[in-house]
Amino acid sequence: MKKLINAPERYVDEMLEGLTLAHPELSLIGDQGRVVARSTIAQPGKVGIVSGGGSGHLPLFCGYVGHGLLDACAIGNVFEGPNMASCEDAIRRADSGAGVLCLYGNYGGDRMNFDMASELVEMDSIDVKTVLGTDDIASAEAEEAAKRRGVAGLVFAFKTSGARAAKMGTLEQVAQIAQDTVSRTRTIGMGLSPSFLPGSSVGSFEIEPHEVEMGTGIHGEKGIWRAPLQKADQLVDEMVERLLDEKPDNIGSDVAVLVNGMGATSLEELFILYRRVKQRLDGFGFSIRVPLVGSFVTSMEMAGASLSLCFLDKELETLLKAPASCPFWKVGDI
Amino acid sequence: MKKLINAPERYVDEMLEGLTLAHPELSLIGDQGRVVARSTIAQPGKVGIVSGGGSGHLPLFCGYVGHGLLDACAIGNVFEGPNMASCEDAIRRADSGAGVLCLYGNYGGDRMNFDMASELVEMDSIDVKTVLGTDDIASAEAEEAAKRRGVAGLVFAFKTSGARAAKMGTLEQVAQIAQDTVSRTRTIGMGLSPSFLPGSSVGSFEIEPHEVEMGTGIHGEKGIWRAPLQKADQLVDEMVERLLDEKPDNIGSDVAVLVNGMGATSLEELFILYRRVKQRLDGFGFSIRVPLVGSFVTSMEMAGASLSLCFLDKELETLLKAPASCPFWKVGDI
Amino acid sequence: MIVTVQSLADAVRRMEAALLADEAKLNSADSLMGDGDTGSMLTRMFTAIAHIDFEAIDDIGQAFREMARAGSSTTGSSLGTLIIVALITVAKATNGNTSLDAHDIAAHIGAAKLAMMTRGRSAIGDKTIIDGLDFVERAIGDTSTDEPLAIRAVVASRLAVEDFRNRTSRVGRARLLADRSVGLDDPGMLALCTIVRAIANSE
Amino acid sequence: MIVTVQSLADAVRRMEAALLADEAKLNSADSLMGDGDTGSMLTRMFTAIAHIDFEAIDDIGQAFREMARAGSSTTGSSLGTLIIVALITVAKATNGNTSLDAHDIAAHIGAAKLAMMTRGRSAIGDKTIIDGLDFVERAIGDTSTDEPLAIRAVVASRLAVEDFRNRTSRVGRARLLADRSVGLDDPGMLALCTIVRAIANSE
Ligand SMILES: Nc1ncnc2c1ncn2[C@@H]1O[C@H](COP(=O)(O)OP(=O)(O)O)[C@@H](O)[C@H]1O
Ligand SMILES: Nc1ncnc2c1ncn2[C@@H]1O[C@H](COP(=O)(O)OP(=O)(O)O)[C@@H](O)[C@H]1O
Ligand SMILES: [Mg+2]
Ligand SMILES: [Mg+2]
Ligand SMILES: [Mg+2]
Ligand SMILES: [Mg+2]
Repeated sequence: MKKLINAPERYVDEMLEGLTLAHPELSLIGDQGRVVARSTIAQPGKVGIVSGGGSGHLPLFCGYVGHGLLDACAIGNVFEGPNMASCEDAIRRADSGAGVLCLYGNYGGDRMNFDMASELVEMDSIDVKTVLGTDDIASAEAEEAAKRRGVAGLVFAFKTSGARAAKMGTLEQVAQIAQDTVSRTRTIGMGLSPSFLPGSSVGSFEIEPHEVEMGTGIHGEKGIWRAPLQKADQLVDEMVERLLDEKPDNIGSDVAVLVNGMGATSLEELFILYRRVKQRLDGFGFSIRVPLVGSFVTSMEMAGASLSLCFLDKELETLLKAPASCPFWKVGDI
Repeated sequence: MKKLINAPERYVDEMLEGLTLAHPELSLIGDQGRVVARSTIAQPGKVGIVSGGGSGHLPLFCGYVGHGLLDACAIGNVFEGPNMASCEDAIRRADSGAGVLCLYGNYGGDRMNFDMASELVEMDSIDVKTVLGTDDIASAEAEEAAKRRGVAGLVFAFKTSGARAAKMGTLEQVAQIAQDTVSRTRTIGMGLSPSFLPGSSVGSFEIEPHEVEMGTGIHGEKGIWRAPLQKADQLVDEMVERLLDEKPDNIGSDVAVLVNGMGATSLEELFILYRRVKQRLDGFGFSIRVPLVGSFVTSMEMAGASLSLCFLDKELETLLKAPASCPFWKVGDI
Repeated sequence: MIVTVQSLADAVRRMEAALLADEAKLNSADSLMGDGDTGSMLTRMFTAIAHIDFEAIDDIGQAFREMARAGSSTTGSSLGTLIIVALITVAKATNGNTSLDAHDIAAHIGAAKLAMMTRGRSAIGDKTIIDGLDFVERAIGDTSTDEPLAIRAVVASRLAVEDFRNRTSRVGRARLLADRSVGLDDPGMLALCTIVRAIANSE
Repeated sequence: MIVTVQSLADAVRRMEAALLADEAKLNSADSLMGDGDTGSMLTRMFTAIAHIDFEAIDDIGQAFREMARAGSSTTGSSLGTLIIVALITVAKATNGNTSLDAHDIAAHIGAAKLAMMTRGRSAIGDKTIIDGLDFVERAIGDTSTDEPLAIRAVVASRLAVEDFRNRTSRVGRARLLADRSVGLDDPGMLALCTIVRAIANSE
């Protein structure tokens, strides 16, 4: 696979170097230079929010470090969790005395390394709470919802908990908002073409030139079905229905929507998808309060898209609309 | 080519519908619904700025309608200029009495249609000035620089002239800034894989799986050479040198940089490119005042990237940093 | 011989069919140097033009104006716009008449060609549809032969393609690519062949 | 038989070579259900581990700790992290000793397995490397035979693969994909085979 890189083994570090050179508001710290943090340390007493995960998903994860969002982010190799030392460095950096929320996707490696790092920093009396993104409804059955993986919907939790932390909420409150957001968020993806690990010529999944796969994850994890590509409206209809089938209990009619591109899918296509999402949600009586369309969580050159719904209450809506600023996403004026 | 669409002939209109549904600050106007304009009309006396061009380049063109940027945008079919009526509608909408700058790429169809539309509105005493983007150094030799086509560098001119208009400059002044920006901007692109017109299975250019083409345009126009893919640093070095070979006279050491993705190229790769751009420009004694890295001007699912340099003076730098806000780009706080 | 709204309408239907038949060929000619859309764009344009209710129109100038309007609603491409420019030119010149005399066709083509050159900022010899029109204009205007107009036009449009095949293109991606254009037929000139053939094919 | 820092260092070099040889095979096993990186990740990890200067270390607990540290610097993947967890467990248990007795190996594997299960939130029977370790632990601990330890370990790691081939995976992409895992070998269990074979291959 053709990539504009120098060497597979330098991919992550050169990417991080470029990112922080282009965005001096972000700094590369940590023993191995695998932690991205805000260059200006947050005000004392603010709860820190840390995320992390494998590389290859920009803007996720480290692109969301910024005001009203994350404080630090531990970065792993492509599609691998961050190592324990990076998780520890990120947590220590994010702590300014009020504790740290670790908020990341529910992947084995990520979880083990963050857990071990949390145990280490807790020995130094840093309070840590963990909330895991579990929005991908295709990654496990509803009865095992806790086993689901975190994908694009994680961005909603970054935003709400980040806003709550910026308003000087306690660790308890910030974690509660993150958990509440995760519990109210559902995502389903679809893949048209795979991504490739740097240096590899084998794709993250195999698919015929005319096929689409419903339910693929952000590493190309296998989905629910695969069939010849259908019309965009038909795919959206199924996605909306699958998400609504799993909507949480006791929700209102307000939703936030993220139509997310996986990398190679054009903005044009994402807007064609959004058009139908809006029609269908309107039809079901929902009101879209926060529409997001773009490539927020990618899988390098993978073609495809995901749809995330976050079922809002007033508080979450306010937090989603609160000012925030990171290299890839600005909301309101700070 | 797999695209998430419903029908090739509905591609543009459904995309525009989705765009304006997701961004209510933009409205679709004009007889044929092929003009995107700011929903809130600019204050009376502000010079209007209109752009336009073919579809398939989002965020260009209509994604740049917003405060401190464009007022209206005429949209054509994929890779075709906007028709005359759309150009006319866009100009009339953008006029609030102080005249209108038409600022777009130097493509035959676009120019003819904007020219004819301008002649029509001038009959109604609307002042119109035209500035054409001509930044693509690979599209004609230096002696014929006026024949060059406008590509990603156009975004700099949107930003500077938009800021000048927001500061209530006269049409003369706004056009002057646009021209000055264009004259100081140089771009070169490279393509790794083509884009496909909706419904077509023939790519915009042909390229072997292991090749790169230097100098491709944003419609897949043929470039300068084609060869097996090289290391990113080597490609960047050539691009930087080609751009500096053509730098305008009497410039200082400050530059704005845009490392632009053509669609399918990941942000990770763009940052790897930026890292080298920064190293090289530092080496040549330039100081990057405004670094932009992202997919600002695309060609649907084309893989590749372009590098634009805008050689700054103090005024252009101030204008580039002035507040602005459109769906895809926010600068500062408004 | 005269051209009436009726015979114009018939010719439009033939043009639509001919462009549809040549669509892929024209696209592929354009894809060698351009963006590969000449055939699709013209098909779309002439489909819209063929939808005009010519029955309701008496004035041939009016008919050309409607053709320009319908064509314009479908495209802003270079070639499409140039054709619209040509249609507007003829519309202005024939406005108020119910027909157009065959003897005037060469002059109309000449006027259209000039308008296109002005709008397109291109010249004779640039290897574009303009050169095709130039050949056709001269062939039709030639009074030294009594070969039928239609035949002369078809032959001239083809001769132009042959004549320019090994010359270099001077519009579009300009000089840097000029060398590559040697040996390639210009898609606009090829499209003119299709159109002229369809007009001529009246039986 | 005892394991010294020296024999551990030798084993590490064999593991590195064996993983390199099996890299593609392990990747392709992982690509059927996972992300296709098992081989590359382990090769990278054991290359770093093999770079440790074991000559400078006397304490075998210290040697395991350095292995955990070096491995951890290269990856945060599930399997890599589980291996690090195992190394840390053995490092703690052997800290302060210059060697490790062969009779204790089964117990160390058992302790490592438990630590991995706790950290990985997985169980015996989930069709992971844990099940491979479980087989190996039981085979080594079996006092009813005098077949050499090494042989028993190698055979057990292979038997685990065979035994689980037609069972369903219960970690990773979980239940929705479980059916597809029937008939496929778990990459973590395959990787264990490679590692155990390399350890055993001491002559
Ligand atoms: N400025 C111009 N002057 C004259 N003819 C032109 C000009 N630009 C394009 N053409 C003609 O149009 C043809 C290209 O048509 P087409 O592919 O449909 O347009 P586009 O370049 O907009 O895609 C060329 O082959 C040439 O004959
Ligand atoms: N939670 C877990 N508990 C036990 N073993 C696991 C767990 N997660 C993964 N594994 C093992 O790791 C293997 C996958 O390894 P690898 O592909 O390198 O990791 P990753 O899933 O991070 O890409 C699986 O085959 C399985 O044996
Ligand atoms: Mg992995
Ligand atoms: Mg075109
Ligand atoms: Mg064309
Ligand atoms: Mg794996």
